[in-house]
Amino acid sequence: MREITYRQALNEALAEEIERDPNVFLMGEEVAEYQGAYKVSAGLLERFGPRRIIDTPISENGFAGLGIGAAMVGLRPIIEFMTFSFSLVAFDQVVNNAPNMFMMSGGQFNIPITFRGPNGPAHQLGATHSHATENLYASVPGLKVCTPATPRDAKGLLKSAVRDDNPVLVLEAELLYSSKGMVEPPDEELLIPLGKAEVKREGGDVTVICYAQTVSIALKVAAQLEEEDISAEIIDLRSIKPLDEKAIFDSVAKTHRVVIVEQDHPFCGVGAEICYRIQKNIFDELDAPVLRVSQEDIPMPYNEHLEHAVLPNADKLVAAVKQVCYA
Amino acid sequence: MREITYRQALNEALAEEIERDPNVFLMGEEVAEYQGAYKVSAGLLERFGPRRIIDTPISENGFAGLGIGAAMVGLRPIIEFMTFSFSLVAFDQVVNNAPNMFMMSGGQFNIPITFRGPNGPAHQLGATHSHATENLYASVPGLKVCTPATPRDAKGLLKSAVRDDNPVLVLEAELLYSSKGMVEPPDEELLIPLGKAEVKREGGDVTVICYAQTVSIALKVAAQLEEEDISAEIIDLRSIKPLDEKAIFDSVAKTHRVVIVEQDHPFCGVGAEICYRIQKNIFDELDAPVLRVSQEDIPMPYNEHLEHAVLPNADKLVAAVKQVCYA
Amino acid sequence: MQPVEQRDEVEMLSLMLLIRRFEERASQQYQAQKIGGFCHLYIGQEAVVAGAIAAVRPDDYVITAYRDHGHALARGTSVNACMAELFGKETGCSRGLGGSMHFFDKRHNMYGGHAIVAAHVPLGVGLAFAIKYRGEDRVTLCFFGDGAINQGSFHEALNLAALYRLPIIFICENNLFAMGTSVKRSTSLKQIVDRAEGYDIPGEIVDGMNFREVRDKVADVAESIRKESHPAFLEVRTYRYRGHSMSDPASYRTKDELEKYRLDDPIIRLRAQLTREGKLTNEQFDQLDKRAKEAVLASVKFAEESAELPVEKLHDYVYFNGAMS
Amino acid sequence: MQPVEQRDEVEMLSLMLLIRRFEERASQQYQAQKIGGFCHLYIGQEAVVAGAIAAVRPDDYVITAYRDHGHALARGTSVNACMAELFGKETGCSRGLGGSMHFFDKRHNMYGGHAIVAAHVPLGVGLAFAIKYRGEDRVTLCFFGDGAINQGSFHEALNLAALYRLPIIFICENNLFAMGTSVKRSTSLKQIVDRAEGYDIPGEIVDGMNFREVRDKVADVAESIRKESHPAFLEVRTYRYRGHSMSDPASYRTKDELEKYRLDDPIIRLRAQLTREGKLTNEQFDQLDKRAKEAVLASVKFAEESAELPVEKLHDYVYFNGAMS
Ligand SMILES: Cc1ncc(C[n+]2csc(CCOP(=O)(O)OP(=O)(O)O)c2C)c(N)n1
Ligand SMILES: Cc1ncc(C[n+]2csc(CCOP(=O)(O)OP(=O)(O)O)c2C)c(N)n1
Ligand SMILES: [Mg+2]
Ligand SMILES: [Mg+2]
Repeated sequence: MREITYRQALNEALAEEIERDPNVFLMGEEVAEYQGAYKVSAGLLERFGPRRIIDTPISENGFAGLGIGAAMVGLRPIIEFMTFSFSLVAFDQVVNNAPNMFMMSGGQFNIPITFRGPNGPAHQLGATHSHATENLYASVPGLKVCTPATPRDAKGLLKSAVRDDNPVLVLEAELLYSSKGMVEPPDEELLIPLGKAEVKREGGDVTVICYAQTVSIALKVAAQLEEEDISAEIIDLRSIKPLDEKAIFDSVAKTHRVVIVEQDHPFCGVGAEICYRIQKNIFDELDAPVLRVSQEDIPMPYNEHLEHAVLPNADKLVAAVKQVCYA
Repeated sequence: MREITYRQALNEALAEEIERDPNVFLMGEEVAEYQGAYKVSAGLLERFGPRRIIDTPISENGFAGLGIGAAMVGLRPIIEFMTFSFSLVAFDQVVNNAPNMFMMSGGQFNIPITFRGPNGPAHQLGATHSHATENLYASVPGLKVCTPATPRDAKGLLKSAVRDDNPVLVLEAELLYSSKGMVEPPDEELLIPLGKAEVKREGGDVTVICYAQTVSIALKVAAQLEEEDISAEIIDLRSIKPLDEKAIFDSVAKTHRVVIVEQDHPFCGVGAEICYRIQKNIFDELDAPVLRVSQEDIPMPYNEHLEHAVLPNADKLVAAVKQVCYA
Repeated sequence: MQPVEQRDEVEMLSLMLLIRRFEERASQQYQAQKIGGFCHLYIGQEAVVAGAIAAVRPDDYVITAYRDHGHALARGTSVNACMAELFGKETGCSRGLGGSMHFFDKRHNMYGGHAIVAAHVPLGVGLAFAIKYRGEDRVTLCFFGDGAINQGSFHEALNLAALYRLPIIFICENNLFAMGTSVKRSTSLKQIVDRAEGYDIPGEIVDGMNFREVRDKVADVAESIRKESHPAFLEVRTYRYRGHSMSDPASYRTKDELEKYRLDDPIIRLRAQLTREGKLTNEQFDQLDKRAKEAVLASVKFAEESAELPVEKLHDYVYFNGAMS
Repeated sequence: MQPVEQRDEVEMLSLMLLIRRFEERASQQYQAQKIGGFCHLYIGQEAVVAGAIAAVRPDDYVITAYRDHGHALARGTSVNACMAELFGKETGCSRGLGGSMHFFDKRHNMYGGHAIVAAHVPLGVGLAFAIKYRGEDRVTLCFFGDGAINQGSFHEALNLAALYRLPIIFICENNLFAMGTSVKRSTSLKQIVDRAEGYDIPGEIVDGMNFREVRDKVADVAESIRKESHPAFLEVRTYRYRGHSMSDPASYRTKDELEKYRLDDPIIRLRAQLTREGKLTNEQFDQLDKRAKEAVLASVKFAEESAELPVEKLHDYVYFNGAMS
């Protein structure tokens, strides 16, 4: 194991998969000559050349569709959205063509494509540039959605996504790109299965479910709660869809209390689905209502303090945990 | 009161609002000369002329944006999507420009626009043409979403939507256009407030929450359950956002059992949000887990029987109700 | 000049007859409610797909919109598989899961059948991208209607195809109407082909009622593309005799206009050409037509007798490699 | 011919100086972390917006993309309101809720400041639609970058504007790059202006480093539009001296290229023209520059001392007419 950044981890995953499989290529805005808007694809053009690392015009709908068409004949495109806020102009391609093709064609055409890029609010980018899209895409049948929180998961999930024979969205996070973590050495094949959550911290009093940018909040809060004798079990979903129900239910059966901390909007957010499944399947295990901490149901303001007030944060999580624990 | 169709009711609402306010106009594909793909705008071109009733090319993103721009300077566009499945190519305009403008401009530009058209599965249209978009749009801050189930609600909600100073989506249903119901005479102003649900049927054993196409299923099932001595209270949400929490909580406080029957996909669907709010706010009132009947998490197949299997239906609802009642 | 592989013209005439009879029968079966959903007939436009397919090879890629029955039949999908698809049966070309608007046939390089206007044009560009990526000797035929050219995806796709110089022929089947909207009411241009200039893509106008002209033009372009990869645009002028879909009375056009085009019928025209040249007798033509009608009739029986995909199997069509947890 | 209302050129020169000094100061304040998010500077392009605004009236509509500081200042938004917006203060032109990419000023007919590439072009068409709908004597100026022309929304918007003959001038600020992508790598055309032909919209190329040429061309087109409503397209050739945004070192271009354009600096050029014509002395120029610098410096003080919108008030900005249940 060595310590690398989330950005480096993604870069390694890309390089390894492009190296391994001649059908894999990377396409998107500024991914080649510019080395990626966030430098995730740094060095790849030099190493693999313009046939495999392809710059596009600002045409998300067009190159997302191009990738899906190429996938129909067996290529395995990795399509980078500079951010998933810009995937909204390609929404029809991602939610209609990619996930429906296999059904509509009677099983003749599966679409082995990966859509990846930073998702969710970064820092003061304003309403149009801060979209957290996980709940939107997870609601679409035929798509898979993962949300790595660590360099190790970023590498392992992206590699699994590229090898998956279905459309997979890898929702990264701009604010995590420079974060560091331990990752297996390059010579060790690292594949993190889609649909498997990870218990980041064992605890007995409350289950805190998190993913992506909210994992660090949860871990921070857990440490803080420890001092107040509240033992929180932290579950990093890693994948939103498929959802690892077993990991969630096992933990809740132990703690009987749940808080979900998510980065999307509250209305029909990821936490709502998880809450539904928990109460449906293990209703009697719940000693308190499931609570959620998410963004407020407000378009993102630019001002830093107002943005902070809209985002999920440690204070809100602490309050929610105490509420379920002392309920 | 007289009996008219859902289609006629919408047509009256359009005519009355266009007549009332010179800033209101109707724009969309085939709305003028063709009288509407589903004839909802029949007669309007003849009556109001091409300045107010405007045909467009097949450019949803373009004319949705045109409407938003026109709304910035005080016009009140009614934009028809031939179906909301086609709104997905205009997704960015609807979820980015319309609802964010008021916030981004510091309150200078509200967007008084109405997006309307049939939503949800019709009959054997296949995966790309059967989208139920209510959960997608309801998750976006700044939008309002209503889903009329009756001619009266169709007229009253559409008129309220046109008069609302914010972007409102009126999600109609192709399969309801020819359904009939009693509606106030044209000379009586009919406005149904956004965000107010309606108790369609009183009952004491279980609350069945429904909207749009699922209301008729719920009422049919309620009658059937009556014979088995299960008294179901039927609540038609009418609006998804704002959501009428009070109507829901009042009913659940009485019945202590809930089934939500929705037409969207299960993952992060409307029912998930409602379930979350119920258990969060009146956890102790629940004698059984909240259950949902929705589409299966499967792209819509063309075959009639398979489509039926994917859709919510009476049998599934009956089973769910019995499960919560005998839980 | 001559097409790469000139297919026998009589054979192509019988294909056009097969498409015509198939559509007539589909219309009748739709009215008998054996067919559900939307159903868009190709009657009147047969020479477009017949001519284009006659000019290319079986391993070239074909993709089109929802008015796709003719394209599948031209590609070689069996009439049985096509009719069974309309009936929603497991023996259909999309196992009854796609329906009229979503005909797919991998074996015959038919990549659909796509129902969101113009959303398949980027897919076609992707097919062409794969050809160039792999250095294959193929061409992609991407068909779409006149109504598709005002969609953003059309625009982005054409620019990408031109920028990457991909081997694709954009074939705009200009039948003058998008539902009830005539081209002049949808498009700010005197002629559609001019839009290709905005991407520096060579464009030509083709008489879509003339099988030979379509075939030869497509053959020319295909040959040039095989020599050195590039996109091309053909505005093929044609006409649909029926309404937009089964539910459209097409009252937005005059009987005279329709009659004018009927007189120019592509089947009559090719038949006349062949007869004049002594390549086809009336008896032979009647034989071809009889065979087409019989094949279509048989396909109805086949479709009726075929089974539907069992509900339990539906989950296998959500994700490749079995259902998900 | 002469513009409708020729604004005093010295006044416009001082506007260009104000924009230049504002951007330089914004850059410095950004590095000092007084400004957050993305920040795109307009330095080098001043003559484009100055020329265009000089040619139109205060009640004409203006809309642009995210590189919008210059457009707001040219429109008449106070330098204080602009700087305060960057600082996220309630006194900002968007109350600190929009930030650098979302400058709005209703009173001065500045309709944003839009950050999704090309997504504001349909909005501009909507503004023009409203003008025609109401029969007003106005024109819409819709600015966008060279990178925007390959987005579907650009395509749909231009076709709609041409189809409905709306009073709008599409002003493509061609600064040769979209982030690190040069026009020739993004667009399958020799020159951008040719794309307008694909919509039958008249187009012209304008030297964006020459204030007078921009002003006169925009004035001509605006006059023609006021006579009889129609869309027009101007490819205005310009150059941005800085990186795409504050985080971009712009290593994709050579120092020489940059220097070449700096020699053609729009401010130096207009100054020289005015001096040559005896309309401006060096002392006067220095005065203008001094005033610009002072105004910008004062705006920083103003922004620093301004308050932020209180959190409790945020809910008032979600829905007009108060928050929702
Ligand atoms: C994005 C989108 N908008 C609207 C529709 C509805 N629609 C289906 S076909 C059609 C007309 C298309 O006309 P054209 O492209 O000329 O093809 P043709 O029907 O003439 O073959 C429309 C508006 C759709 N399927 N997709
Ligand atoms: C739909 C969309 N895709 C990508 C981006 C990211 N992005 C912001 S600006 C930009 C380049 C635009 O260049 P251009 O249009 O030439 O304007 P300029 O920056 O040169 O003023 C890109 C790719 C975006 N904001 N929106
Ligand atoms: Mg057509
Ligand atoms: Mg540029």
